[in-house]
Amino acid sequence: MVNTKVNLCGIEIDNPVIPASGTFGFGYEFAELYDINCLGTFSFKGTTKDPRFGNPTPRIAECPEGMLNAVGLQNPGVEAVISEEIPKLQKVFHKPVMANVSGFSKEEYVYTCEKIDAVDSVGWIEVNISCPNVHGGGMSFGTSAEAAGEITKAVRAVTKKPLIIKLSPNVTDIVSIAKACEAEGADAVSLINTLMGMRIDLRRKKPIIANKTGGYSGPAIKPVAIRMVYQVYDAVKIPIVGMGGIATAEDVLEMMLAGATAVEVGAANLVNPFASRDIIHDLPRVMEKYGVKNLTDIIGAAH
Amino acid sequence: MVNTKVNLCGIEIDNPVIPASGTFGFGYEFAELYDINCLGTFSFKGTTKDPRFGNPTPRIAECPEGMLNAVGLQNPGVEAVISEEIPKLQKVFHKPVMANVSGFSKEEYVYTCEKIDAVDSVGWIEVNISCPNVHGGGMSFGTSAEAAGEITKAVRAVTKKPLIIKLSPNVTDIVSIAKACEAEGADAVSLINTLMGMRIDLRRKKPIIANKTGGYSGPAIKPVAIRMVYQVYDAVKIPIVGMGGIATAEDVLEMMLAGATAVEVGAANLVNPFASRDIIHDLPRVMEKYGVKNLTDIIGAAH
Amino acid sequence: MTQGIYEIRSNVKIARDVYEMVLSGDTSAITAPGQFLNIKIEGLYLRRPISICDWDAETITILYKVVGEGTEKMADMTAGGKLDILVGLGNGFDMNFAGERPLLVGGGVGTPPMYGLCKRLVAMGKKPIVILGYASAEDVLYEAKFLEMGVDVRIATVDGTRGVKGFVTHAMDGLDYTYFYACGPIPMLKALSDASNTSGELSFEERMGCGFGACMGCTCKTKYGNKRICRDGPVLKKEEVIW
Amino acid sequence: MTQGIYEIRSNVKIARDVYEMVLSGDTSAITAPGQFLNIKIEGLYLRRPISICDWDAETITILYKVVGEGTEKMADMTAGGKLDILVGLGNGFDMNFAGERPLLVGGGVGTPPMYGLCKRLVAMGKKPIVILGYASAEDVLYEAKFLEMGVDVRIATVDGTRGVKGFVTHAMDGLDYTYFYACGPIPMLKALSDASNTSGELSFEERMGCGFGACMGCTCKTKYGNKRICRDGPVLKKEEVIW
Repeated sequence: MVNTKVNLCGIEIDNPVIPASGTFGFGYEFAELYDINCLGTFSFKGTTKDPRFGNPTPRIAECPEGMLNAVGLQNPGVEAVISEEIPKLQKVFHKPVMANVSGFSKEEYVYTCEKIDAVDSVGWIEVNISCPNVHGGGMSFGTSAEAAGEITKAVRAVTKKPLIIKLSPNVTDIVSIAKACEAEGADAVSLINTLMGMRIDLRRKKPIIANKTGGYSGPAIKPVAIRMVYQVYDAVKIPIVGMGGIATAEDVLEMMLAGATAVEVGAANLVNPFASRDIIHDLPRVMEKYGVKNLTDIIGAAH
Repeated sequence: MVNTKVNLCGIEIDNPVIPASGTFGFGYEFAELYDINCLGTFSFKGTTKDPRFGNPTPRIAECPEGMLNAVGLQNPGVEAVISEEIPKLQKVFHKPVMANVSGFSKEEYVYTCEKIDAVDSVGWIEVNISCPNVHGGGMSFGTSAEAAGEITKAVRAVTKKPLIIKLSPNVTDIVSIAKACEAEGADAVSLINTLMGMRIDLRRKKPIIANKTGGYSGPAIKPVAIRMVYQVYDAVKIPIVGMGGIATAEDVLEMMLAGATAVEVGAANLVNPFASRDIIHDLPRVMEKYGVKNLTDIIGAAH
Repeated sequence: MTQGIYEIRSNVKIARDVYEMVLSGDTSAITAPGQFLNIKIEGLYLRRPISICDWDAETITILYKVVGEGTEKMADMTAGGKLDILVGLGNGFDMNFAGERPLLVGGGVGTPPMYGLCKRLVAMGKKPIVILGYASAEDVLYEAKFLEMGVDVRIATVDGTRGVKGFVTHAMDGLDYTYFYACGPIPMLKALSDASNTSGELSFEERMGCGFGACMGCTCKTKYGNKRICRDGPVLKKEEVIW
Repeated sequence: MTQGIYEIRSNVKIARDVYEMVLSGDTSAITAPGQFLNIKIEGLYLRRPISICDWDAETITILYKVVGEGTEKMADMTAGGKLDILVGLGNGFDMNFAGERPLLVGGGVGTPPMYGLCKRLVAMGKKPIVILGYASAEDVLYEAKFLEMGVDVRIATVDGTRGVKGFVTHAMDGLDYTYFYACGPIPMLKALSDASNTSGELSFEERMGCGFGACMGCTCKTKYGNKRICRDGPVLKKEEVIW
């Protein structure tokens, strides 16, 4: 018997598999397909102070082993998330959930986190300072250590829940940003958000995506994600939630060996709606294949 | 009849297809396979002041739609390149060639460029300030606009040949770096070098590559390359040599629509030794398919 | 929605750049004409959404036009091949509103869902009028199959090589109908919506990430709020569309 | 070197995790035993280098062990399948130095190149002695096929379940030979090199990018300078190896 349990910021989860924000809605679409209580937890759709339509369409483009998206934080706003979405979520998911929060100013982040902090079923708050798809938005906070630290400090002040800061890979030095978040009281960092990319339509001779650029996700970004998790693990003491191209149980092991305590599964949920469940089912077999008894033992073991 | 000619820094080339440095040696291995005079030109193996063995092996790892390499600038040093490699190259290639230069200090870059400047068959000097595989090496020059400008200024002073600065994608703001190179006299910029990545061997539970990290190339990085070329095109007036995952004639068109005047083909040469020739042969068909008469007309046309 | 492995029974070219593929497997998730499939194609990352033309207890028929990498790969597929497909996606058309003489309008590869819809309306005892619009005669799809059902079929071609010269709206003049259903390019849908004197339903296309409502990749604004084309659509009511 | 499309004639398991694949196609680029192929496998980016076991005018035989993604996919391939392969890579063994009684040593999946070499040495009238080393009896490769050639074959297994218990060097004691050829794990090659009292040639492995000398991915240092395992090797002389 293998043990897939891990402890993420003081909360033990049955396994380290966490569908990533923006690929799992508020869970109930997937609950029609399988019992989502098999998940470690999941990170719900990025929530902002005000309702947002997001970007114009097309928002999606095909890439080699991946996709671009430029949804742009479409969500009904934090009030509706709390009054409508979370109650629906709680009917189908009975574990602590991870709330994902975005914003366009420090005040907005603080406002939204404060509201979310009052929700009992939220186990962790994941603060996205790295969305590449909103102009003048969250991304700018994620590309400097100072701004990242400032947001962390501000939201830290309004919540006692475990606080996870989600980092952008579109930077020269992700390590310094992770360290700034740690210094200002983050309980964990999650990485990587999408790589900024573009595809051009040869027929129309214009970018495929209306927003021009989009965030690149899928297996194609996994080597970059593994590298960044490995580098950040060397520099911080707080846990890392690793993501970027995770699609198999083998990928979970690779990401944890690099230094992740838990992993998020993103784009894979979109091409195979059962992906997260399938990974969880396959984990024990793959752990046995590679001689891993306790998943906790391999966190950062490649260092 | 379509016209594939483009003008790269004052030199007209028959087509915009240029095998990238490090994937084509000094050309003569490929000349055994096909007449390499079909190429626009090619960028020869990165050359440094002193001979270098490079990194320990393993230097290579499989990735989704791509590969990692950490060769680490293995080369016989500029003296041997000029006295041995270039004469061999000239027997099989009769067009101006692109010399690729690396270094570990400003003085080394200047030394090597000065030597190369004296070689008649060299049409362009491509200065690599972005190799991710040498510790404390070229990469640090490529990650700040100041350092990039400084290197550009120094090598500009020792050569009248067209000077192309090769940029790293592992940065927060590639646009500012490109602008610094332009301001200090670069005739062109080439981008992108490889993305820094890592793969971990689940059996050994260690990074596959001895150097731990390696440079990620192949189709997987194309969306990032297209995005960066598009961004840089908006900000500079000098031509851009676009690269990153180019493997087909369609890719050439996509990169040129984004803003490239010519393109480099890298990893594709390694998995299909005939890749560059095949792309050139296929270009007229693809140009006709998408209604392109003169390749020059589509440079930056997606803007 | 179900996910399953489907076997290709046949895959033949039936018009310029258009193929008909018959798949066998579980069809129980299909609840209405106008729904679509999302097909995983080896070598491509995202699934490709294709509208359902017709189905029975064990087969699904789709018609698709070769317009890019995904459909090029599909055109090369042969009988016996297997495909991983999500089936029964989207809302589909609501036949309860049809009335006695519903008008069905298909433009180009908007034709296929009209076929499955027509078949079911005829089975319900309705008398559909079908208008199909194409660029040219060589693009016409399934005309004989519509005629077999004994319905009134009118063709419009932009170049006049078949039927009425012009757009589908040129074939509508003076028609008396109770409701309309349409699928085709946006300009056609808008022109039709403007020209119609009844209520109706229109099927829209958009680039999709997942096809089942998770990613918000295909959201559009409607008078009744944001809708995901893949899940809340692809069929919208005339009255809610914001053009 | 040539690039070509090869058809799989057969692909069968012949020992624990080891398969024999016979390919048909142009073999004219193969100039010496000890050369290798570089095989493109659908779904993987880099080609997979596999040593040539044997060849004739129209077929190539390879033996490969399932150790990862590439060889797992190869094990699933069936007769009739087609593969894009670079053929005739590397230097191979130099048979001119063999002498009358060359010693051939293969460890595990280092066995295959020894077979093609042995066959050609026998054809030249030499009297090879063959030592093959494995972990266990169930790993032994091609023993009967070596014996068919009428050569002296000795087996060593680490667990003693076949032949001499121990490593190949334990089966060498007192042997009289004129030269040696070896392929296998590095510790075996080193032990053999140390134990040998003649000159010889050793075939090395390394992770490769291209397989034909372009990328410098597999360079090693030798006493005669840097060598690319894929092009200047995979066979190195005992005297040049830096351990």
